[in-house]
Amino acid sequence: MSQQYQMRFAGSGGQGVILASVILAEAAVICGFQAVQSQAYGPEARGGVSKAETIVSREKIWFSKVLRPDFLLALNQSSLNAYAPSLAEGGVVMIDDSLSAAALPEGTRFIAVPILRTARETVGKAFTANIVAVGAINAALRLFPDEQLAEAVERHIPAGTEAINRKALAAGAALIGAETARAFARSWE
Amino acid sequence: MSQQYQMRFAGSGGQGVILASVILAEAAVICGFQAVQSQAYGPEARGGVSKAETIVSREKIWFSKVLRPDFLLALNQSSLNAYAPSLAEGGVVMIDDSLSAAALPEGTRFIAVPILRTARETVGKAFTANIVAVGAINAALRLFPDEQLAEAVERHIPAGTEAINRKALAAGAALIGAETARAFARSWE
Amino acid sequence: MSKAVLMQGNEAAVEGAIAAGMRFFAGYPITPSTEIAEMSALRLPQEGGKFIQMEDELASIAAVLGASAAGMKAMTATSGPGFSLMQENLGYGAMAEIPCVVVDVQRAGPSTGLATSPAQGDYMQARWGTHGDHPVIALSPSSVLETYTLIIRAFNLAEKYRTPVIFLMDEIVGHMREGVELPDPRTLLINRRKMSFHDGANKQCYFVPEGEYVPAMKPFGQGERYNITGNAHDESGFPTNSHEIAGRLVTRLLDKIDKNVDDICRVEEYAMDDAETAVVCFGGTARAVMSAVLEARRRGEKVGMFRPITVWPFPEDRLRARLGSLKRILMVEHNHGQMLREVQRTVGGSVSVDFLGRVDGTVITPDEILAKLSEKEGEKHAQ
Amino acid sequence: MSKAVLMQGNEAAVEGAIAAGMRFFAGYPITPSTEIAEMSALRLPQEGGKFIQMEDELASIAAVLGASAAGMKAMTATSGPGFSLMQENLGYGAMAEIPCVVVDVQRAGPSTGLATSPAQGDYMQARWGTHGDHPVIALSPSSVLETYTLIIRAFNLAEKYRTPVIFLMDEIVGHMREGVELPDPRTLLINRRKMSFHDGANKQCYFVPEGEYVPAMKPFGQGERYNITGNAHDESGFPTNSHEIAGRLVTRLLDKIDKNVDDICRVEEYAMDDAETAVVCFGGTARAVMSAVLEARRRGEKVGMFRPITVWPFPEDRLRARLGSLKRILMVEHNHGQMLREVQRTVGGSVSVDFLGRVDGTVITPDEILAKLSEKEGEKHAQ
Amino acid sequence: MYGRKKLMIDPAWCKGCGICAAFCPRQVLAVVNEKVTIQDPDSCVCCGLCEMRCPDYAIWLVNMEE
Amino acid sequence: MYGRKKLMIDPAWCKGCGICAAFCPRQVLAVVNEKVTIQDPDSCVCCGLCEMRCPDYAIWLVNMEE
Amino acid sequence: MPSDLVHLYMRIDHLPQMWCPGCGNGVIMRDVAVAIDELIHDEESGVNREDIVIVSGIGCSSRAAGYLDFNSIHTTHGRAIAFASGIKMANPRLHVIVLTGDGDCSAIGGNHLIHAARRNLGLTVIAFNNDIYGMTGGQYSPTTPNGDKATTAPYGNVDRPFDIARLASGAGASFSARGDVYHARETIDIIKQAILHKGFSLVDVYSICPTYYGRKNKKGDAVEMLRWQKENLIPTARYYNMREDERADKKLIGILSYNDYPEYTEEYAKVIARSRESLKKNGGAKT
Amino acid sequence: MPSDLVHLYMRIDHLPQMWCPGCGNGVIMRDVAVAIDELIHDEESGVNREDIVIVSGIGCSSRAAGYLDFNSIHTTHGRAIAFASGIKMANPRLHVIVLTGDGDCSAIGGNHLIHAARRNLGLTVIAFNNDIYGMTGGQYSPTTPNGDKATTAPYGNVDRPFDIARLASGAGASFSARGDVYHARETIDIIKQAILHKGFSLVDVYSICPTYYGRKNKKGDAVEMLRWQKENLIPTARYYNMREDERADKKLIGILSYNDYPEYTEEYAKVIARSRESLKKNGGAKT
Ligand SMILES: Cc1ncc(C[n+]2csc(CCOP(=O)(O)OP(=O)(O)O)c2C)c(N)n1
Ligand SMILES: Cc1ncc(C[n+]2csc(CCOP(=O)(O)OP(=O)(O)O)c2C)c(N)n1
Ligand code: SF4
Ligand code: SF4
Ligand code: SF4
Ligand code: SF4
Ligand code: SF4
Ligand code: SF4
Ligand SMILES: [Mg+2]
Ligand SMILES: [Mg+2]
Repeated sequence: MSQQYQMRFAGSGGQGVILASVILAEAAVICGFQAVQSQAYGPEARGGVSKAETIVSREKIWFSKVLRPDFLLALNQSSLNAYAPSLAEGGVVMIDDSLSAAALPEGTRFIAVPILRTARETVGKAFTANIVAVGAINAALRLFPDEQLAEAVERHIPAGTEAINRKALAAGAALIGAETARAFARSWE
Repeated sequence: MSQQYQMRFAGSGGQGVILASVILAEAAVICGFQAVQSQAYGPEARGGVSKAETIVSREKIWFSKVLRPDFLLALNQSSLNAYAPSLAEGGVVMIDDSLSAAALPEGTRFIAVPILRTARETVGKAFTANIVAVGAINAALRLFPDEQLAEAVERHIPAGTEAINRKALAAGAALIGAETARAFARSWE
Repeated sequence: MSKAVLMQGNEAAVEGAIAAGMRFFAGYPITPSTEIAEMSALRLPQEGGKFIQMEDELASIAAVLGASAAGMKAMTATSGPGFSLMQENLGYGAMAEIPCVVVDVQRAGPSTGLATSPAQGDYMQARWGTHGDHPVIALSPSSVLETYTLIIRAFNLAEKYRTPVIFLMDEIVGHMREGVELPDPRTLLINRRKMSFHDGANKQCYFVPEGEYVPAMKPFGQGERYNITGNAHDESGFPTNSHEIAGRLVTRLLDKIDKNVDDICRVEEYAMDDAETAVVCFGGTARAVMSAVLEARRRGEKVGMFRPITVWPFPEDRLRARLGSLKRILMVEHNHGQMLREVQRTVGGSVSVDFLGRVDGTVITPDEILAKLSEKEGEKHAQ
Repeated sequence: MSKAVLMQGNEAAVEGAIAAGMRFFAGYPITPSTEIAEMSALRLPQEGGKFIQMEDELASIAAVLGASAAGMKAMTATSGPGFSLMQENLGYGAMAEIPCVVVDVQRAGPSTGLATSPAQGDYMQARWGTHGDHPVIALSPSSVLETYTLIIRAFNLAEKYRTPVIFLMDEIVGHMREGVELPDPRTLLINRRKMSFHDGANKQCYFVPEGEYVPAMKPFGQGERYNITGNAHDESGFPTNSHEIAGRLVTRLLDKIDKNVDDICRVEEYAMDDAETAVVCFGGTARAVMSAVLEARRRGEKVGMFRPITVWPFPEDRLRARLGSLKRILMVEHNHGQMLREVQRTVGGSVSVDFLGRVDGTVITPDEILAKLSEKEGEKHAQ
Repeated sequence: MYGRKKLMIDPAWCKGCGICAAFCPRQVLAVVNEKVTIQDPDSCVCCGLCEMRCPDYAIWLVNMEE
Repeated sequence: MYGRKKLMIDPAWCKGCGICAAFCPRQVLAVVNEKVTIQDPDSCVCCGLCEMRCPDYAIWLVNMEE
Repeated sequence: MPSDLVHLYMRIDHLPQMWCPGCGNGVIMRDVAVAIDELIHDEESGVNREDIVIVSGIGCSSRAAGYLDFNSIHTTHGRAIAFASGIKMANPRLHVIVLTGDGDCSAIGGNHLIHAARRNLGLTVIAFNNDIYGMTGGQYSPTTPNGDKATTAPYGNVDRPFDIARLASGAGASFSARGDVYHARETIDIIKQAILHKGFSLVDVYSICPTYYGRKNKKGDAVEMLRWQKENLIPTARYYNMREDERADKKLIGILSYNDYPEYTEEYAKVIARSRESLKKNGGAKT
Repeated sequence: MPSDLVHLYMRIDHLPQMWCPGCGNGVIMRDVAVAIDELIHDEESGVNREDIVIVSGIGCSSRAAGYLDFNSIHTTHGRAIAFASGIKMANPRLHVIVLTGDGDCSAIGGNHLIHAARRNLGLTVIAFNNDIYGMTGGQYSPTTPNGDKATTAPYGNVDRPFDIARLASGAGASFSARGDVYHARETIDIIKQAILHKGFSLVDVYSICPTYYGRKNKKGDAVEMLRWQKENLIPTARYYNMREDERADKKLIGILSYNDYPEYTEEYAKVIARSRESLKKNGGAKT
């Protein structure tokens, strides 16, 4: 199982973390990786914490749930607190910079970026936060080429929202400096 | 099983043979016998042949269906034809005298009496044919004392119809001559 | 004159239920159970009880559960097609722990099949008809008198274990009349659910003390306010998404039956002590089986009858206890081999299991059973 | 770029069904199956097909059977509570021999339970949910790609055997997305029911030639006039009260599955040839099992996986064929022990059978399976 | 017979309900021994009402033209 | 505060839907950072409309008499 | 050697039917056959024998599906309209005629009735309304009058009855009518119009069950029950010539309400067209 | 530290509810609590807290049963009215209030609604009518307007919607009314009258689901949706002062129909009396 890269995405109900998880899985598939994506639903309806998971691998993926994520995206405090402890050794966390990182175990590698604010202010639409996050994640971890990632985004957004989502993706990528990218980039072998 | 007396009652849907069967079973119970009564229903509704069975015994009765009746009452031709062949050796058949006894195996002991006509004409109500039959059966076979039989009838008829049913019972009994009664009477030991 | 009266199985179900305290019946007619509704309509108001004919079976079981929550002992009766329609709410009753009795007078299926003919094809459905893992108690009578006494037990178990109890009759018993002498009502043991919630300081309505399995239940309108739900719920009765709480709940529901099988299971064993062959059967089939067993004994054959009265949970332990002396089991039932599977699973190949079944709506006769008993080698019925 | 696309299990069910020729979907939303209805609403009209959201699940299965009688390949999808409501008409479909596919995406029960959590608690219900003895075929996929290909097989079996086929998914597979490369549609084998009735002179619509089990079926409106009913019926399709005819009919319905198990049953066996321990599982549970089996093999343990793809009829013969070499079986399923009973019945005590199950709505992990595998003695799970 | 039509009866199908007789405008029919009988064929005006209301299709008119 | 009543808020319960603010006859309220806030307490006439329409019972009046 | 009509449209091997002497079902079933026959012979109607599908549920009345020699399906209790919905959707060309009982369509099947009416799906529902559950032996039904007796109402029925025709129009039926056994000719004409109506049509046909409803409620035999219908159920023409006070206890036999909302399968055809349009626009992509 | 009302009548440990921001359910649930509170404080009403039973089905709206601190039962989808029927029959003293969704009471539960209405059983049914299936994520319901979008109507809904209040009166409801979220005070008063009504009462309360119905159909946020209600739903007094043409697109908020048929459990009490009478006459015999 060492060849797998396990990612978890968490936030509140409306933040679209499931879509973020799906897009990264789609990008993986487009690039010829194996990928499995799944999510935990809250109560049958509304509210509460939303959790999604993507596993990427060169080999067939059997068990589809993430137990100890190599990467965690947390968009609200309660999901950060809930999932930080399960992080794998050496795992990476990305959080919105409005959150407190106090819950993270000592020495955890984490990136705090203004995802929500960027969506609201730079992109101009709060609902694009998940795409901003996707852009930031890919820039930081260097998972997939930009073209394939853009294709993955296109496959999963409603017709007519292409422009704004491209903008969000770019804005997300722009949040990550070259330094950070070098530090967190993941190699596939 | 030799101690059991197995009776079958057959006729068309509206002729009330089930009630006849029930009344004789009730009379048996009143007299302290064991009795089991059951019936085959036709299609979920209406029409067709109606069949009921009563088993009387001094001992516990297990299997509740009659396979080879010791006694058969047939009120219409198709039921006579259908059930005559299953009669036990030495069994007795009572038929309405409007029916043809041709279907009966050679040597079958049978009694033909004007049950339907008696109900229509003597009692004045066609629907009392089953009670007429009960009266005739008991007179011929001498199964139960008159008082207990009358009690059994009372337990199963709608309030307000006591008089006409008493009349029917008596009219049925009157159809059986002393000769016949002697010939067919059944002893319980 | 004897004190006995002639009574139909369906009628005995009603009289027994009334003796057990049943005061609410909601139903929808269906052959061969209809007399139970009809007798209830006649008898219940005489006892101050209520009868309502609902628009369908979905509504009937729902009304029964509602009436039980409001404190009445409640019952419905149906046959296969209606029993299928009741399945969703049977699961609700199990999850929400609402006592009630559901009578299924089985008839020949599948679908509308042969509506007036006897069968026992709903045995497995009684256990597995609703979705999800759930507890089940099912009882099956084989005579009119037993219908009367056993349905009282059905109510007692329902109240004691706070769960729907399935009373699995068949057309043979339901439509049969027998002379019965009913027991003196004063001699009857009648249970009532435990009504008080609070064990000392604990105010939770679904609180269950250590070592017990069943919470108390006070009817609506008597001053307790609590919530009932078919969702997974915590001890206060409120829906939960906690897997831990949900797991504990479902486990307790299953345990309350599993850990009490000795209390719940009843078996009639006839001439089993020295039997080499056991004829296993349930419900109305026992009539033919007893005739055959008596005849076989008369012929000197070592045959006995093993009849689960509690048909779910299947009394495995009781059957296993007989395995030492048995050489052969003959399962006789009016279906394609349903209880047979439980027998096979229980005996696990240790004795040969033969099968005599029927799916054509006719009744198996003693002679057929005797013939099967005298077949040379117990040849395993291929499933 | 790869030709693969990311697809959800529920979506694959719709795409597979459409590839199989499904052109009618009637349903009622319920978590976790709802995406199947939603995707059908979107995709069917594009293919010239029809989607209708009915007033409930009773109506949904009825409309599906009606559409099938009128010649369309038809499907519905639901989860536990809705599956319970469909039971009566599932039996009708079996009795009237109307092909269709019913998807049950299982969730945690009983009752509304934990609506969004995975479980496999409807396994037994898929077999026994409706009243009376009846035939059942049920298939269960364990991946997104298999969902696509297996639902095509479900339609093929439905058409070939003229019977409803239950497609028993679970939330794990239904809500999981995987990269899949769908097969070229031209390579797919698609069955269609036999349409012509007449074998020589015989004009009866339910006529079945000697040695066969399935009558032909021409859709309504194509010039044949015949009757369909859920009552016992003769070869002309007319209701009958003849026990002989009814018995022959029900026996044929059961036989058409029983005598064709080899054609119907599919099993995935992984590393079973030299296995001493078989982990038995079905559906989404296989994901954890395969992870565990691979790990166990890496550790040098002789462990294999035995996965019924056809879950009903249970592939007894295939399992029995493995008994020679096996020392132990571990049944892993997301319920209280349902397929376990089939395994126990099949192996009959010849090997020890352990059990790992779950009723709290969480997913069994590979580590738990590995831990169970390394437990000393296979201690029989008390049922 | 009236005009070119003729009244037919199939006693095997007749259940003796009496509807035809009760609503025949000409009192043509009667039920005897639970079966319909034509009492007065000459009065029949071939109105077809008996055929229209017989629940068992046991009485009907046939066209004698062909 | 107006008369003897006082406006109360529980931000923990407020979901920021803005209904109270939109239909307040005196523009007393506003949603800031997804939570209701009292912008202009002095204008409040204690009509109770906000309380009546808040879906989450996060805003209400208390009687200051007792 | 039954009449030509019966010979042509019924499965005569199975006649006479299982129904009791004097049961109204036989008359209504014949009305249906005559209506279809007349439509088939009327070229303008476009009705074709092979396109007729008879759907029924469970009950005495529902046995009609077996006797009528068309495409026929005898379904489960209460579900006839839901089955019919699937048939009509699958093949809108078909004339789908549901023969059902008062219990079948308004007790257990009430939900399907109101929803098909709401959707205005082009079915023709003919309720054989005998105010009782005949098949199971005389329990009260949703149309049994208040106070009447039935085996499950030994002290008199406390339910209030449905007016099925009114229920259907309350739910949105675009054609709602009433017929009966006595006025066979009028009922045949109503059924013809119902079949020709494009949207959902309901005909509530007052039947008679002398065996259970009649006997329990001292309504006399079949003849007496039909006499009651003759006097109390009034065909349209005559009804509208009556004074208010004369109408008081009487009921109208005829069409009660009618409109021409678009039919469901025709609306769905537009969905298909729209979906293909959007498919084209999106360059063949699936969403 | 919520308001007294909330403190008194709700299970505050479980608040705020699971509902989305701006969901209409919270307002309607409060309306119910206020109505009950006012009745409890009105001595003449005879309403007693312990006699209130809240029954719900399954859906977002049906979660209200859990939040309200009375005898409460959250049943299965569509069956709330049938459960409630059993409760009311078992103990007619109870005020049985059914809180249900448009799907719960008019799709899967439509049959129970029309039958309880027909029987005139003394229940109060309050439909939280948001024109959508909220709980399962936005599929169309029987009240979704024709042409609107939903996840299962991606090309626009071809169904025609029910008017639930009209459906109920078509089935015989003796009290049928309409409320909404915006007109909370009026709706509270209507609910009070519904509870006091002896027979069956239905209040169809127009709710809002900004998350699914609103978003799919570009109706704006909760505030905009309430603005629409303010302008288009008109309370009785004002409605009857409007000219016909002004009323055209508007809908009345108030009581739509009303009568005083006898209530079912009261009628059943007479059955009990009659049965005992006949028992006495027959000298204690059972039949
Ligand atoms: C699910 C189910 N419930 C009950 C029955 C029993 N049943 C058969 S027909 C019927 C009622 C028939 O009444 P109706 O529809 O009015 O038809 P009728 O016999 O009066 O023509 C009932 C309750 C059944 N077959 N299936
Ligand atoms: C038998 C059954 N079918 C389907 C469902 C899934 N389900 C839960 S709620 C619901 C619809 C809810 O709609 P509505 O009643 O309008 O309530 P809302 O959520 O809109 O308040 C559905 C279809 C279920 N729980 N049970
Ligand atoms: S055709 Fe007319 S006149 Fe002749 S018998 Fe029939 S009803 Fe009488
Ligand atoms: S109406 Fe028909 S069945 Fe009735 S008596 Fe006349 S011919 Fe016979
Ligand atoms: S009480 Fe009235 S005035 Fe004051 S804030 Fe609320 S709505 Fe505005
Ligand atoms: S109405 Fe309530 S929840 Fe909405 S913003 Fe105002 S206080 Fe907050
Ligand atoms: S029981 Fe009634 S409805 Fe049924 S066949 Fe007889 S008369 Fe007709
Ligand atoms: S989904 Fe709609 S109905 Fe459900 S809580 Fe959210 S807004 Fe309310
Ligand atoms: Mg009827
Ligand atoms: Mg809704």
